Amino acid sequence: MVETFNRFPQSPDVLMADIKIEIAGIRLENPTMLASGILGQTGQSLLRIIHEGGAGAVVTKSIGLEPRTGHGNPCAIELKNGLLNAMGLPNPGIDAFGSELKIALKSNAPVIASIFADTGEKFSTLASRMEEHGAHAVELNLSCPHAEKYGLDMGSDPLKVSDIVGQVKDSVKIPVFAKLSPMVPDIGHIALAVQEAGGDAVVAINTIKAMRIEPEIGMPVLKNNVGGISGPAIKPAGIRAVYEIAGKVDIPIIGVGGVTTGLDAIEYIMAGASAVQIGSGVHYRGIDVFQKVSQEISEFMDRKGYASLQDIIGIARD
Amino acid sequence: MVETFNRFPQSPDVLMADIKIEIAGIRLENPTMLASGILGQTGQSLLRIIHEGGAGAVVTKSIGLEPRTGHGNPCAIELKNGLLNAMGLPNPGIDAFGSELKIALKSNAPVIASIFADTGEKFSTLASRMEEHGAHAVELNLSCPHAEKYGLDMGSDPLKVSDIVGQVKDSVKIPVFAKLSPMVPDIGHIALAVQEAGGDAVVAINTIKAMRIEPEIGMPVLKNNVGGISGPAIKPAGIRAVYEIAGKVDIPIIGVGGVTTGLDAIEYIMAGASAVQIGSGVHYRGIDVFQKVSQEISEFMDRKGYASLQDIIGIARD
Amino acid sequence: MQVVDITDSINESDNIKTIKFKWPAESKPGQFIMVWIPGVDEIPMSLSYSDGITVDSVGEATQAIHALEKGSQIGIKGPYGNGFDLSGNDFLLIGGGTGIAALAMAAENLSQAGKKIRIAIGARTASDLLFVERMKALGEVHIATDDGSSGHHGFITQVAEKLITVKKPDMILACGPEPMMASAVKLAHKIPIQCSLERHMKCGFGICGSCQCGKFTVCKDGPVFSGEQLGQMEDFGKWKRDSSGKSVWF
Amino acid sequence: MQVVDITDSINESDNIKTIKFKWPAESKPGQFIMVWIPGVDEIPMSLSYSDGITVDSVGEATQAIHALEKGSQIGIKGPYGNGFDLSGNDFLLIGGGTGIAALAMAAENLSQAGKKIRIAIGARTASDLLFVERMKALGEVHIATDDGSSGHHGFITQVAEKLITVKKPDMILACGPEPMMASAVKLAHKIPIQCSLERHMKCGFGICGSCQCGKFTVCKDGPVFSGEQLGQMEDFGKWKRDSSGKSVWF
Ligand SMILES: Cc1cc2nc3c(=O)[nH]c(=O)nc-3n(C[C@H](O)[C@H](O)[C@H](O)COP(=O)(O)OP(=O)(O)OC[C@H]3O[C@@H](n4cnc5c(N)ncnc54)[C@H](O)[C@@H]3O)c2cc1C
Ligand SMILES: Cc1cc2nc3c(=O)[nH]c(=O)nc-3n(C[C@H](O)[C@H](O)[C@H](O)COP(=O)(O)OP(=O)(O)OC[C@H]3O[C@@H](n4cnc5c(N)ncnc54)[C@H](O)[C@@H]3O)c2cc1C
Ligand SMILES: Cc1cc2nc3c(=O)[nH]c(=O)nc-3n(C[C@H](O)[C@H](O)[C@H](O)COP(=O)(O)O)c2cc1C
Ligand SMILES: Cc1cc2nc3c(=O)[nH]c(=O)nc-3n(C[C@H](O)[C@H](O)[C@H](O)COP(=O)(O)O)c2cc1C
Ligand code: FES
Ligand code: FES
Repeated sequence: MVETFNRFPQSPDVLMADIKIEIAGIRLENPTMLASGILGQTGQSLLRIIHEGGAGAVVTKSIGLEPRTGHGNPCAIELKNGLLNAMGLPNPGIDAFGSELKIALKSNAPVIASIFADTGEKFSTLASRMEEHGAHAVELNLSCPHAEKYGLDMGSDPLKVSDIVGQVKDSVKIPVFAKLSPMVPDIGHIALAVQEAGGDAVVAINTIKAMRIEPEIGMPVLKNNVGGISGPAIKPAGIRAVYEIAGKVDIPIIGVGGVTTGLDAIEYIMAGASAVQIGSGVHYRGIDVFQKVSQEISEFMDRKGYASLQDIIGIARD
Repeated sequence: MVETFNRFPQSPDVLMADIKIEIAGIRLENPTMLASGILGQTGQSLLRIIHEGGAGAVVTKSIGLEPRTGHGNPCAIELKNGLLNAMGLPNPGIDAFGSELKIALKSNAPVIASIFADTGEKFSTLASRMEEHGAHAVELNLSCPHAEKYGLDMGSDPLKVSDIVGQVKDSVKIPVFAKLSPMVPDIGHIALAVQEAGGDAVVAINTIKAMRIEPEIGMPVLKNNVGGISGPAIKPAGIRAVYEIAGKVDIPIIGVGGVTTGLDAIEYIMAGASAVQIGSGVHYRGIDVFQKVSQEISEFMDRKGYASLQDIIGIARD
Repeated sequence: MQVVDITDSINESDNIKTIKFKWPAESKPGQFIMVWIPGVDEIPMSLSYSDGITVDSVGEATQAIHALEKGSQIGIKGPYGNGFDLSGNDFLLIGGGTGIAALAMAAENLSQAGKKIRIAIGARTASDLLFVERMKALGEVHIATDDGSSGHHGFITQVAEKLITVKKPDMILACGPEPMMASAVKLAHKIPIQCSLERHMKCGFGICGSCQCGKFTVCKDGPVFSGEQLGQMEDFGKWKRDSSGKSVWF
Repeated sequence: MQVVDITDSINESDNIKTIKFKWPAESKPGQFIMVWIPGVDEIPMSLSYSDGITVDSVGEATQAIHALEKGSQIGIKGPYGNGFDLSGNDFLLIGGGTGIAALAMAAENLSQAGKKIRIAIGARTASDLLFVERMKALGEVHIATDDGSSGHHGFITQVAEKLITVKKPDMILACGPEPMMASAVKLAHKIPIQCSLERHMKCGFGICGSCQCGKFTVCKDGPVFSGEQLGQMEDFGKWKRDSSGKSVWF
């Protein structure tokens, strides 16, 4: 007979769940982080997400070597089940960004610097600059689906991934995270390349390549035609990605994609994530989505009798 | 100055749009087809989808050489924005399916036989058998995301794709369609392999790999853990896939993924599809979804003054 | 899919248990649910109560349901299916085996509406007879067992035939083994009849085609079909399909 | 995104047109929309009417809007932003250039509510003055032009200063060039003031961060900010960000 129904300890004496978590040596007060590209372009906005939003950590907008205006408007629209964007990696460039990072670092929460480039060498330069600026970790954007030469173009090839991660690891002492795209037949394989090259954590997923055509007009709505979809529509793909990655690597996984509630976060954590990032959720629930999600995680754990996040990480894999 | 706002002829004398379409020599009364795997397992159900549902054509459930029970239950659940399934290619096998096909062929609408296998040789055998049974075309399932060895495992490699399509083309005279997965970094590239191997049409997309974990239970819901998501959640990814494929190939494209309304179909057609397939839409709007969608396509075309489908195929690409 | 807590597990007979759960959903008599027993299986079960199912232990999943205790959790999809059409005034209900589970709520609704009901309950043996007391509170109950240990010795359809001769009902509802229902349809002749069918179910909501019977899906078009619809199904009473879709004779 | 038909295009001056469209959405005075001109661009525009915008032609997108004809189609996202808080009784409205467009509906609402309003309208030259007749129907209108071709010769803030001296309003609403609004905030001193800001907008609904001003997003937290909030923004009146996010001095 089967006896898997009640996996929960249900011990009523645990009163308040511990939702602190450490990832690659970085300590978070709660397992929610701001995802890259959402309001993370200025120091003030990053600070606000921490102080008013309640994020356990923040990831900056992806920063490149040079200033970049990104794709033209329309570059972001609401769809029924998610957001469609083709920002095109607009950013002020690494030189101008130093002062923003300095402002963000006034908080106590970890600040993770997202960077993008088209070669391992440039990634290394950016990472070193971010380390100098004081970032607690770097997140390599290997997964933007709508900026040619960058992102997915490299992130879908395990050799390029391990080359880039390896070079960055050689250049900095701070932890190196790699953010992956689900638009590959086997994401576990790519995650393994990250781990083997010394990467400290895997972040998954970035947006899924998508598009909206307006029938009334007969044209794509996004100026760049093709963009990426985020939000509730991609959560099932994100959960799957984290679950598959967790079957392949031992380094921590950070789950992203469609988290708007504590139960969404729990689903990622049960799939194997140590923490989650929230992007579109800021739109759906306001900038205090981090606080709300943390609260809901605690409530769930208390109700189920879980003492700490460690008790549920990857539980759905057993 | 720009003058792209009114791309529509708006001629009030066109009274009824012509929504007939021919794909690789196969004539459809309307551009809606039943997608593979939805109610397409028996001859009676295929007939009903044509007669009561109003489909322009039907695609059978994917059939293999041997009977297969598929994955255990739960194998299909409803999510907020789509359906999640891991049927696992259950089918009675090519021998038993001949009699079902014979029943389906009693209608006037084209019947397209979907087949799956793990080698080009087996695909060819299946295709020949389907041709003998009287199928009007075969659709190669190169894209199932949750049945090991089959589908995506082959469909993500352009060399394997062109090998399989080439072998099947050598074995049958009926048109050969290839159904692709969006879980690749560049679907246009795979579509090109289909065209170069002589494929007659590309069908896109199959479901996107996805998963649902039930937080209350701490387990994946699907017996197979991982499945594929269909329905509204994947429409933006499907539109994008068709748009990108249309930029690479000249053979007809059949759009699939999240079509539930005439405007969804129009969006696919404007992206470059000559017809659409509907699967989950049967759940959302009933088996007469084909009739409803056809009607809505006609109404849209009449309102906008379009005389024929040819006038809108790929218009969003111009 | 909704996860619910088991509130009660009641022995109906050696092999049959009723399981109750906290489930506030609305349902119609004759509808069913898909029951997920985590880690085991998901199977179709008629609602024998608005918040309960009555389960014959015949294999792994039903055994697992029997092993559920108060506080255990299961997943529920549904309610699914059409349910019975309860228009009419004088009803004959024919339930074979656990088939009476699918009819029980219909009987309660009819009785509450003040309609005349006669209920024919059949089982292999006396101890397997289900819901006899529950039905007696609602109408006239007639019994048959294969071994004669209670009521008529023989088929429940023989009892039903007599009841029809005594007085023609204006609607017959039947649920049980398919051959039993096939004979019920025959003896109903011109009296309107509705039968609740069972077929192998995978999705439960009308997309996979695994439960196909004739041109219909049992899970969505059914599980309740009129005599007329049953007449259109070449497979009714003859064969069903296994989980690969191959036909298997009854 | 909603596609709407243009119903009217009205010349307000050489360089300014009001465009009306069939758009039944509800909005509050001070809110804006993102206007998609297919094939061209998508830009933020204050609602000068519940179904209209008033557009100064300054570049490609605004020129394209001017070229729209009755029956043309545009896409609309929104209404977005917070809009004005219209509590108070004695209002002074200060509009510079097309800034008066953002204030016009507020003036109408206030007038309908029977509140006292004085409206100061400024422009470079007389022919650029916007909505003078529309505003005169609602309250006391005062005018300034940079070239003295109409009203006060000089800045509209000088007119506002005098009006405040004559009688203190209990709420000031301002919209126009940011340096103008910065002086308005200064001269308001302790009188409550709300200013409607403009920043480079990409998404329009608070996710991309392109319109950041201090810790606020102009598109979602604004575009209307209180004097207190403006005081917290180190960039207000000093610099804005270009479309890469780099700071640019006014
Ligand atoms: C609409 C409907 C309502 C039902 N209502 C009841 C009820 O009220 N009480 C009750 O005891 N039983 C009911 N059943 C039958 C019940 O679903 C099966 O007895 C159960 O699935 C057996 O599962 P198992 O794992 O215990 O047995 P297994 O050893 O897996 O199978 C035993 C037999 O059960 C049947 N079965 C197995 N899986 C399925 C499936 N997914 N769908 C349909 N049949 C299956 C097959 O005939 C199989 O041969 C109903 C079936 C249907 C279709
Ligand atoms: C909340 C808000 C409300 C506005 N309301 C009005 C109004 O009612 N009437 C009116 O005429 N103008 C209004 N504007 C300004 C208007 O958006 C710009 O004039 C317009 O975008 C210029 O586009 P263009 O292509 O014609 O000119 P361009 O040549 O592209 O640019 C000219 C200048 O316009 C500004 N601009 C360009 N693109 C944007 C953008 N995406 N977001 C913000 N500013 C941009 C920049 O300052 C730029 O230097 C408003 C702006 C904002 C932010
Ligand atoms: C407007 C927008 C901008 C984004 N920019 C970036 C970026 O610069 N770098 C990056 O790695 N991901 C970027 N993303 C992807 C998000 O970080 C995240 O992976 C994705 O949105 C899925 O999470 P969500 O569903 O919580 O939004 C962006 C997403 C959005 C919606
Ligand atoms: C229950 C189910 C079973 C499916 N079975 C198959 C299959 O056997 N072969 C196949 O090529 N696609 C199969 N698909 C994929 C569909 O044909 C289609 O590509 C996908 O569902 C997207 O379309 P939709 O959003 O209209 O459902 C199946 C989909 C569902 C939901
Ligand atoms: S069980 Fe899937 S269609 Fe009935
Ligand atoms: S324009 Fe994107 S946040 Fe304001």
